[in-house]
Amino acid sequence: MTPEERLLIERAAREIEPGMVVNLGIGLPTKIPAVLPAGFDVTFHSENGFAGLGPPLEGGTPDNDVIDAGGRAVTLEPGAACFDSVTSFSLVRGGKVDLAILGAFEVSVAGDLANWMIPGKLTPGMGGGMELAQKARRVLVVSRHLDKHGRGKLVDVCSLPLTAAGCVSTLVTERAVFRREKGGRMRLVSVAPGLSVEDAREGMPEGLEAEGALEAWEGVGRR
Amino acid sequence: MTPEERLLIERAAREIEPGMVVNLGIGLPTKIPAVLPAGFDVTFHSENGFAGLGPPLEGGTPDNDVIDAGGRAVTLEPGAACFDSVTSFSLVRGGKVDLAILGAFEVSVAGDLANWMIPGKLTPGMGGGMELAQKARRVLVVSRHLDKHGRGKLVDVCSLPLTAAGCVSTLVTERAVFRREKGGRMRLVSVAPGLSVEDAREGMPEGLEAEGALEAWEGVGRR
Amino acid sequence: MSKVSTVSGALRAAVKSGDTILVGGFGRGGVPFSCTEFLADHPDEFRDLTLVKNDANEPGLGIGAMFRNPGQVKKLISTHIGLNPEFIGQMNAKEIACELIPQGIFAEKLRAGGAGIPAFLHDIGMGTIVAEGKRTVDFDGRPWILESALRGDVGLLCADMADEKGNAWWRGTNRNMNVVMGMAARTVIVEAKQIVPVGTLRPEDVHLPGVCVTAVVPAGPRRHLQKLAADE
Amino acid sequence: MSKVSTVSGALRAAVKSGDTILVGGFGRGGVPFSCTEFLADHPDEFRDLTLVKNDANEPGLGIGAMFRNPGQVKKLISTHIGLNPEFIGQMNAKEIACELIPQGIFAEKLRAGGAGIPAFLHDIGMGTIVAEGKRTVDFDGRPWILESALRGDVGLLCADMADEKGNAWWRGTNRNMNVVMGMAARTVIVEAKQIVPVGTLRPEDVHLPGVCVTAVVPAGPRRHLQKLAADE
Repeated sequence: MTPEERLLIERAAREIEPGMVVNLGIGLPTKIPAVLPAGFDVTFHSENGFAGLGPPLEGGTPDNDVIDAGGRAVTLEPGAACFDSVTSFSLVRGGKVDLAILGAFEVSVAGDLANWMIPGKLTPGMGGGMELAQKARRVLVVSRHLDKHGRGKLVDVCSLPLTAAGCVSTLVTERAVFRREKGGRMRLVSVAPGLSVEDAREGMPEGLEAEGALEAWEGVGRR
Repeated sequence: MTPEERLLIERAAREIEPGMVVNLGIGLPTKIPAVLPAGFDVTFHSENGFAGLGPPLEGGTPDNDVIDAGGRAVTLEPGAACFDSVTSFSLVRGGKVDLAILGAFEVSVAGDLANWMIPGKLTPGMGGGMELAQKARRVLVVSRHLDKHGRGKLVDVCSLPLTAAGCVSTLVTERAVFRREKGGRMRLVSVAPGLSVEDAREGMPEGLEAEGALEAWEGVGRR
Repeated sequence: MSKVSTVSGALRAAVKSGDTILVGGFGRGGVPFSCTEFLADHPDEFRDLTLVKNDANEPGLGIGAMFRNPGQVKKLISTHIGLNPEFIGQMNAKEIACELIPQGIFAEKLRAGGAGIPAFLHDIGMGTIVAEGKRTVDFDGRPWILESALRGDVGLLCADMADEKGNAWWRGTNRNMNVVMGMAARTVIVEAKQIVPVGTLRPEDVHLPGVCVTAVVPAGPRRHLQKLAADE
Repeated sequence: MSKVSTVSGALRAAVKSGDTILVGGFGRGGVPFSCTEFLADHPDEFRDLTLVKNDANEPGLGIGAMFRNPGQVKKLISTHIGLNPEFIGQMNAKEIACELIPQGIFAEKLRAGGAGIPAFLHDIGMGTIVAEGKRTVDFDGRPWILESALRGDVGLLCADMADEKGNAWWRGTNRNMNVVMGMAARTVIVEAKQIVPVGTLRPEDVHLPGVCVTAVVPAGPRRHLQKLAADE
């Protein structure tokens, strides 16, 4: 994990409240469990068929009968439950997932999410991403602030096919946290330590100014 | 069991082909398993949540955690499976029940079945009867030939609210077997030993004449 | 972190007058008798309830005890009431409303409710009085009944075993409507015959995942059932 | 009475060219590799198949080996094909058709197929290109997608354990799409890592009841997986 990744992962982890049921998208989000304090009360749901992710594999032989939605061998915690795909998505659509933490190609200021295809370039299929984006009670996107072309993750209007409209409530990058109320626009709410508001707005659309005072940046490590 | 009941139960049991999945309605149909030859290859489905009825309780303490749809304590055979109500009716609607053996108030010559309510007198609710009547691959009705008023079980048109239209393929009484092809009319196909065609037609509507020769009456005992 | 609570504590926290309550069980199997007894014992606290249950139990037993309290139950949604002549009398006298639904569709409506499916098509009861007045939708060349989902404010289940996280397991035929009701209610109380430590149930054996469950309470001595057995 | 058979015997009895085949598995878990290997090894016997599988496997692995036989697979219905660039190339070259469906709706369509539900309403993908051209039905004051059920001629599952009656059990996350496919296919072949005598599985632990299963076949050595592991 790079220092920037660690910063954003720890800040994203701070959004998890005790007792929550959380689904993690593939990529960056899967790094979150490792930074949570030991014994933190959270249940991770994996759409391929379990609730109750255990601690990371420490050496030893991976058990390929227990994988996450990205296909990685993982462990189950005591009190975990396994289920089939139908039940798994019944839980998602039924409102049992409190928080989905996903990656994104683009997030619009209105909370639209595009994270499943780039026409003509990348057509991997949507997997379970649409259900999670649309039906988790809250959607948090974690992403590097700028892409390799220097463009910010937030856009006025998504140019790529949407995963779901108006679903993202929070975007956490290594520089800033943006948040919106249901039906509202994204606003800057917190800036990483040592950075300025200008750093936080780099590459992002206009009109993201904070409505009140900025919140202190609290990583999970300080809890 | 009266001799008449035994006669009709044994004749009804003859309709079960090896390998079938069979659901038994409450009342008379539940007496069928006891007359089948030992080791006969059949799986009894019970809509409250199992497939694989075991042998009758022989004394001993009944296990009230294993009941049939009529609420009686029963046993499970080796290789039985328990499931919830949703799965149970998925099996029924999904075509996994080959034969439902049900009781009836009235069966029409067109195969309509009325067995769930008598307006103003009996309103117990339909339970799972409608699904079974409509979705079992074949429906067999077992019933005494005449009711206590001397009326036959077959009628031209049901006077009671239907459970399902055109669903009954076979009616077995202690006097006769009536059968219809899909979309056709009930016809007399077999008469109990020692009885005449007139005995078999007593109390029944006109026009049930056999189309060919009558079949020999084969009870399960002779197999 | 443990979801273990008491019957009184969990019910008082969850149930409000006017609520729709999903009650597990089929006949006497899998019925949360301790919960229904507590509700029946406190008719002034819990009123105007709509109950959703496979059957009406027997007179004085399970929800049968609740029907005896005037004003406690305003409606029953069920599939079979034949073993409770007392309730049939109350229904015929229009003291308590009753909606009867074919059992598989009853289960499927709850399943849709729990699975976030607002409605589905089927043909059960088509051509019978059960389908009268129901909205139909043409699909694949023929009409089908458009059936709406059913959800509850509170689900009361009875499991044979549950752990402190709410993972639940049923023996034999006790599972019946319990699992689907555990998915279809906003708040779910599992009355468990046995409460076991986390880790006791194999993850593969869990019938209802704990993430659906709000509270686990111990099954009590089942007073009404004992009385009925003594009377028999 | 026993449903135990051989991979070749069961597949030759069940699969015809032109069939729709439901194939269990998610990634490498719960994939009936012995069955897919047999089909891939006999491309002239089994042609023009429509495959329904959560994902496209990896190149040369599972159904990935079948895609390499020209004319064996005419269409894939799936949720994710990202790990099989070879298949993506074939899809883009229009050699094999591909229909992508959100994973939960994919599972739900199969579930409806197995449960005798012809169609259901939902709103997944509403407002995205996924919903374009789909029939909608107004219900409860807003439009919903009317989604049709999905069934198969043959279901190929991989269970960790199955008994001679076909009752099947899955370890960990191997269950995935297997159970629902076992309900939604007319003929169901369970490839079992372990075949056990009747009575070994507790009735409460059965994940797929044997009444859904046509044949149980032993899982073989998984040649393609071993080759891939050796290459890695």
